[in-house]
Amino acid sequence: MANQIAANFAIAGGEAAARATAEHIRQFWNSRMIAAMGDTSGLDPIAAAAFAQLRIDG
Amino acid sequence: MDDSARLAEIIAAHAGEEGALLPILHDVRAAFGCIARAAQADIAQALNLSRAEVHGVIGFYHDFTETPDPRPLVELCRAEACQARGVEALVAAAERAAGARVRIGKVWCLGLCSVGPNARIGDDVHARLDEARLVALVAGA
Amino acid sequence: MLTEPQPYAPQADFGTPEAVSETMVALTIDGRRLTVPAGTSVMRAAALAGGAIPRLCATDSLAAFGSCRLCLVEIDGMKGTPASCTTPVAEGMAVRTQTPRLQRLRRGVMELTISDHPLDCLTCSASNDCELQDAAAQVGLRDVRYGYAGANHLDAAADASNPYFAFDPAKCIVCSRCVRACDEVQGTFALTIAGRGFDSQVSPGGESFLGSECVSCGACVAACPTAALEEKSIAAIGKPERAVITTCAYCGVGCAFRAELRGEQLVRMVPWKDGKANHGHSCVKGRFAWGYAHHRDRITTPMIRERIDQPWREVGWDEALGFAAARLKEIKARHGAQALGGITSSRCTNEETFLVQKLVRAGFGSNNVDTCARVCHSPTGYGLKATFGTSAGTQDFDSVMAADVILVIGANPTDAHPVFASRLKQRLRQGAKLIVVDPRRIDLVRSPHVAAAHHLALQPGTNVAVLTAMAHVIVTEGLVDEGFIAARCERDEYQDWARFVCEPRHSPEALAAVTRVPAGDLRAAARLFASQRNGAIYYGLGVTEHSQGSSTVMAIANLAMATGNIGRAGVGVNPLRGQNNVQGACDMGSFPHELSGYRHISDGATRALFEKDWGVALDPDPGLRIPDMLDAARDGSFRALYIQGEDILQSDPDTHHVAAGLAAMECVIVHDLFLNETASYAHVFLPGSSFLEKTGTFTNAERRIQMVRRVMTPANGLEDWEVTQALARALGLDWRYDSSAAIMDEIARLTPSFAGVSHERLDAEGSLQWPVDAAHPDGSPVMHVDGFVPGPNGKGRGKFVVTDYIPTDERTGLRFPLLLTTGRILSQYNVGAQTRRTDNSIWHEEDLLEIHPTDAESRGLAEGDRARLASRTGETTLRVHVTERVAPGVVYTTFHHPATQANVVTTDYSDWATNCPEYKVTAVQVTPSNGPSAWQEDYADLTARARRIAPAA
Amino acid sequence: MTTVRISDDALARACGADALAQAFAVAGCTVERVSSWGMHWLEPLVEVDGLGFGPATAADVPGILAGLSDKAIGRIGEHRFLARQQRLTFARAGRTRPLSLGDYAATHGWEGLARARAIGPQAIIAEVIASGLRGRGGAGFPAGIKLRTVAEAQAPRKFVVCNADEGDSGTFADRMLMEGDPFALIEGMAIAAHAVGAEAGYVYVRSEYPHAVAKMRAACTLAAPRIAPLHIEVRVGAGAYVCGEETSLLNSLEGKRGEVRAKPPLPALAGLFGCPTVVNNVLTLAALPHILSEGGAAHYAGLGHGRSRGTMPIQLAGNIRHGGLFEVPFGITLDELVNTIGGGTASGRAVKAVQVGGPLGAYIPPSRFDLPFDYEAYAAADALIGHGGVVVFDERVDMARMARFAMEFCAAESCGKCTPCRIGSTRGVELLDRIATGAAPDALAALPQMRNAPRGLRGRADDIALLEELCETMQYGSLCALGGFTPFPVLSALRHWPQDFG
Repeated sequence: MANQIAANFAIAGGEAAARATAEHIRQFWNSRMIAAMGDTSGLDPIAAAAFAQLRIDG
Repeated sequence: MDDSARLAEIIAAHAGEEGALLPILHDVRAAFGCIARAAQADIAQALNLSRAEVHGVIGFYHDFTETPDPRPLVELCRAEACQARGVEALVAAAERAAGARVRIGKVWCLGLCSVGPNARIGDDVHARLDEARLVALVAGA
Repeated sequence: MLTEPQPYAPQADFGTPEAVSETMVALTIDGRRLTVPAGTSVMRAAALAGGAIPRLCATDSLAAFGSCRLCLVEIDGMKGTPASCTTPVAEGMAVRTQTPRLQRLRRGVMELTISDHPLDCLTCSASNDCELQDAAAQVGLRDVRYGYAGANHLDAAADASNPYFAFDPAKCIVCSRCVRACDEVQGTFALTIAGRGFDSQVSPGGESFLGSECVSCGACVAACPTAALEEKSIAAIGKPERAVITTCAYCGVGCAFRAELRGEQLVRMVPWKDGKANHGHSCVKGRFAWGYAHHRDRITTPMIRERIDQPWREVGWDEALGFAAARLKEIKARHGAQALGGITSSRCTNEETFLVQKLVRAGFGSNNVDTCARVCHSPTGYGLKATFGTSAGTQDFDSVMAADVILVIGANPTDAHPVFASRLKQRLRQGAKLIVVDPRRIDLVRSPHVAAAHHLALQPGTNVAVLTAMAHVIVTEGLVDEGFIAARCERDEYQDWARFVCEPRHSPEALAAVTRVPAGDLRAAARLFASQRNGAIYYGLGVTEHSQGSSTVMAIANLAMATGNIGRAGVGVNPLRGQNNVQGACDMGSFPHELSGYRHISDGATRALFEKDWGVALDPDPGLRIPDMLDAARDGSFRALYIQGEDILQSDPDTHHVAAGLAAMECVIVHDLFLNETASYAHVFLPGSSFLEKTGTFTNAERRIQMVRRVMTPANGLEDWEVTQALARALGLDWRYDSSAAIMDEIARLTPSFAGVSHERLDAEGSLQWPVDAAHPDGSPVMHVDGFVPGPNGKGRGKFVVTDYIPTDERTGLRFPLLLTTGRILSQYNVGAQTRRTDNSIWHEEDLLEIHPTDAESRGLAEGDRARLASRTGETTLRVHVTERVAPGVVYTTFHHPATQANVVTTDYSDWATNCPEYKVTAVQVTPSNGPSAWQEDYADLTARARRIAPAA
Repeated sequence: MTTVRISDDALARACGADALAQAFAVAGCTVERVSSWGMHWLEPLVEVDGLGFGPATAADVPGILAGLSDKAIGRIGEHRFLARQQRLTFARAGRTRPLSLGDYAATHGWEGLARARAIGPQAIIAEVIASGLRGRGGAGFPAGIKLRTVAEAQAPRKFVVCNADEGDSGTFADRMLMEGDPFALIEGMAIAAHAVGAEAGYVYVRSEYPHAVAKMRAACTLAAPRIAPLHIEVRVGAGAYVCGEETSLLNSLEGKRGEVRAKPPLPALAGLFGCPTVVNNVLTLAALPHILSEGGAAHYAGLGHGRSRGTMPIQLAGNIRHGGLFEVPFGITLDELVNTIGGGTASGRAVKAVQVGGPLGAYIPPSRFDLPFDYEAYAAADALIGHGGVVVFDERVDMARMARFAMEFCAAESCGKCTPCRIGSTRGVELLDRIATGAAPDALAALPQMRNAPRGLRGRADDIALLEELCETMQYGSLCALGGFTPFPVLSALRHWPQDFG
């Protein structure tokens, strides 16, 4: 799912795509689902960056 | 050529004509003697009409039928001008001569109103009929 | 609009349609001066002045025809006695409607009509409700001087083949109202006059009504002035004695109906001419398929059971609610609020939906509320909010009559939204152009008197690519409405978007390999759409139910903005909502992340408003969506679910996944009319009430809020909102709504776009289109007239969004070489719970698999053969219908019958933004089969066991 | 080698012209097939060097070639029947080969069109209005006004439709013109099309006229380059008299049931396929080339009587000695037409009645033979000119039967749309039968449940009164002239020959 979201924002390019993906997840995901993501290294790089950002933002 | 191919050819011949239903029905009747229900569905489909519309049009015009009648047809004019010239007196004899073999049709006016009684067989028209000539015409139909 | 049940009387009929003109014309009728719009008929003018010129062939839903010749009048300076229906008013005209000559002529005409009509009025089913009878009385007919031995049609055979209405030609007066209604109103052209002259007779094309092209919309029946075409229920029951105006509970068109009753017995549903969504038209479902409300399968007693392998036990309301509340409390105590959730229904009223989400948020304490509306139209909400700033379609239905080119994408209105489709077809017959984007050759592509200018038969799943290619043509060929964009849209975002669509990889030629749409056709369609004055876009689930559903909605919005087609009549972006209250369910805060009026749950100010009103603290964290709830159930963190009016087992994708999730829960409460498929996994069954048994509101696809009125007493004793309130009270919440009107007052108080809405106002005004607020006190038929809704950026400008085409992960391959897409058929509705329990089944007894002749042939399948339909997810069997409506490589089926369970086959792929399931694309294989699949047999067993009800002790 | 001219008009052929032509060919003559002079009692008429012989059969060939035949009528052009006429529309009758473009051009063909093109639409319309030409189909509406209405209508497409559905018994002028001078009609249509800005035209010919259909189709093909950009298509009816009514005809052309449309809208504004349409009869359109010729309009307007200007091709038919086509300025009396020109009845018996204007026209007794041929004069006498057909009946005719026939014809040809025509015509037949045979007891009316029905029989006087009321209902209540005018023959028969009604 996170990869799919990331793919749809990928066109915006790197940083912007990760920001948009993070924002989207923040808006629509339950925080426990975000927390449950655990290891994000297997994800698409944009999705992984988005999760990194979500963790920083808390 | 089978019937459906012939029908398709007739329909195709009128492609692009506006209001092509009557021309198609005329051609179908000429080819098959009638406009059968199966043909109606194909015509409706081709012209983007409903089957009901095609059915309604066929029922409106005396020239069109859904079932064929293979008997030869002698159409006798029964309108006023021919009545004035005595056509009604010939009808019984014509029907006797026709029997079950020939169909005696009724038509209102063939446009030969000064020389009646008149009759039509296909595209041939016959004027100044008396009983003998009409009976002969029926016998030869 | 009527609040209280009214004594039965026919709706006022002015004889000819309303004329719209700014020019007013003054005339005198029988010496009375009046002023009416130019183009008004003399008949209508007389009716407006309170007079009643006798008539039979005229009715104000149809163009004047002038055949019955009863409405003759005398006009100064005009020869003879013109028919008042076909004569338009003129300035200074002096009309006389009642003179000795007119009296004689009218009586003469009526005498002729009656000379070929049965005389057994008193035993006629239309007695005292018959326009012919009325007209005969008006003209003073006392005797038929021709006698009774003449030629007539009194022996003509009746046709009772249609399950709902009968045709008795002996009672037909050949006024052609039925034929014209079928042509002008419905647009099916299934009726004709057969023969001519005295032999003229109404005929469904020389076939039986059932075997004909008739779609049973009932327009002919409504139009008939006698008992020639009449509901069978009238013959069986008698003339109604009271009537209640209400709103249909089928599709998102939201037709207004008049329910006509004797006592508590519903006699018939008649479309209400003042209904602004339907203007007096109807379809086979709303008009006739209401029998399910009385079906023997209806459960009217609450039932409970400890475990789902036990038979049900019938109990009283208190025991059932107590049982449910105890379980919910216990689970909440043990696992926390996040273990509880609820599902609202797009079939229920706004008030009921609002209460269910309130129960979840305020009572359960979580935001785990979702709705069936998400599985169909959540991408609409997301996409239109992102681009236009608000989550709804932009137009009213009437707008289509001003459209010059209409793009229908992923929608099949003639089957799924038939009453709107009839209007659309009216506009097409007036000359508007049509572009259809659909993998199937739907009826709109070509049906009598309608033909699409372009049918782009795309590969399922490639909507975004097609729309991007259209945008490519429009931008690269300079067909963009620069003025509109400059005035109304964000410049930077437009430029980003324009650059993106201009890339050569988005040209029709480049994308043809993916879309399978010939580039030339696509270019022509794009040019056509951009070249007309008013371009309108209508779409349905074929847009949303994809993994790119939200992207497609945004691509549609981009296209509309780029061509300047927003903010006036005849244009816009118009989702055709599947169910009656999809729009309302979304508006009411049914999604886990937002409160009513599309306000995010994380927004503190909004939350505070609700917290103050409800007296509880709300969780700021978005809740779980249905698939997330099901996943969480399997991992043990989610345990209780209250489901109102929805059958997720049948309607949600990947049935196995749904079943496993439900089976893992400890408390499933199903609140429904029937023991539906989901109820097989339930512990509590709360009987529901049908739309005929409750009062509230529905909001249709054009944002129109309309009253649903209680027509009869609920069979179970309670309206659904009362059941939800009772459950809340059992849980200890102090809810005290005394009517659904009070719930609407709360909604209005808490929801800005509903600020001006109340039941009282709806009763007075008929309907309101939201937003109804200070800026739009009378509602909003067309949105974004002056500017877009101010978004978070506050500027109210349209936002172009770059929509990259990301193909679905669902791919065809060697094992599953075909693409399955799904949809709906006219006579059935969704999972069929309602329509299957009516005579509508006569048209569609089972779901069929449409397959192209070449695909069928290569598999050795012939028409009617049983086939196995298998995907990576599951398999089922069904019979095939071989047809060129589908392209090679594509198969299609409906999902109306549980025995087929098409969703056993669909995958759990979904829209990237909203999780809306990808029902429309599944890779499948089709092979010959002898009988039901193993799953179908198991499932039949399971449901038989799960539906056992213990005999009363 | 002798050249003989024999008509190939359908009437001549029905009377044996083909066999006669064959006989002349066998005798070594060159046979030219020309149009008919319209002297029908002489058909087949043979012309050899301007001398006429008729009615001729194969047996007469040697005599005619020897100049000794008792069928000789002298110089055709000087025949009494022709000498009294003023032929404008039928100026070429008998004189040209119908499909010869050369003959047409040599007889002033295309001159009207050329001038029309030169003077332009506005001037064309002005000249047609000035000519006083009125629609020859029966209604008599001013042709120029109709052209102007269509010309002024704003629409992307317009049409010219020729109503050639000549269904009235006793009329054949349209057929003769289409078979004898088809280019004249085409030229007339081209003038009308130029005046209004139409690029497509239709000729709707009844299916009872196969020869006219064939000639018109051939002529349209031949004339296509002459009339471009106008394209004319010939469409064939299918056995429906009512399609002679213009709105019914338009429905038929559109491929629909030939039901009558309510007016308004007028076809001039919303006609064929909803577009502005000129619908005119054959004779109206064929009159245009003469009117558009230099000085033609004034010449035309200078002829006639009252508001009926120009000439009328009158058709003498039925029981008449000298039947045929007789074109004269309006104003001629029936007495002159029937007795002087027509020579009385063919049977030699006394004339009892003539029906003018086809099946919907009134029966006129000899006592009213002073009536001048004029739209208004006929209307004032509860009669109509219609399409100019005059059908003569001798003393043997039973006028009650003719009244019944009028109703029967209406019943057979009613489109079925409006109630008075659809049911009224059938009731009319039944009522006239009841009048003829006397009322029989009505079993149903006698039932005790039928309290409002009169006890006992309805008398003849009651039935006559009911017939008159039915006629009023049909006349004022019907949607079109079929039901509306059927009362003319019925009531005229009742009024003038009451004794025939028992």
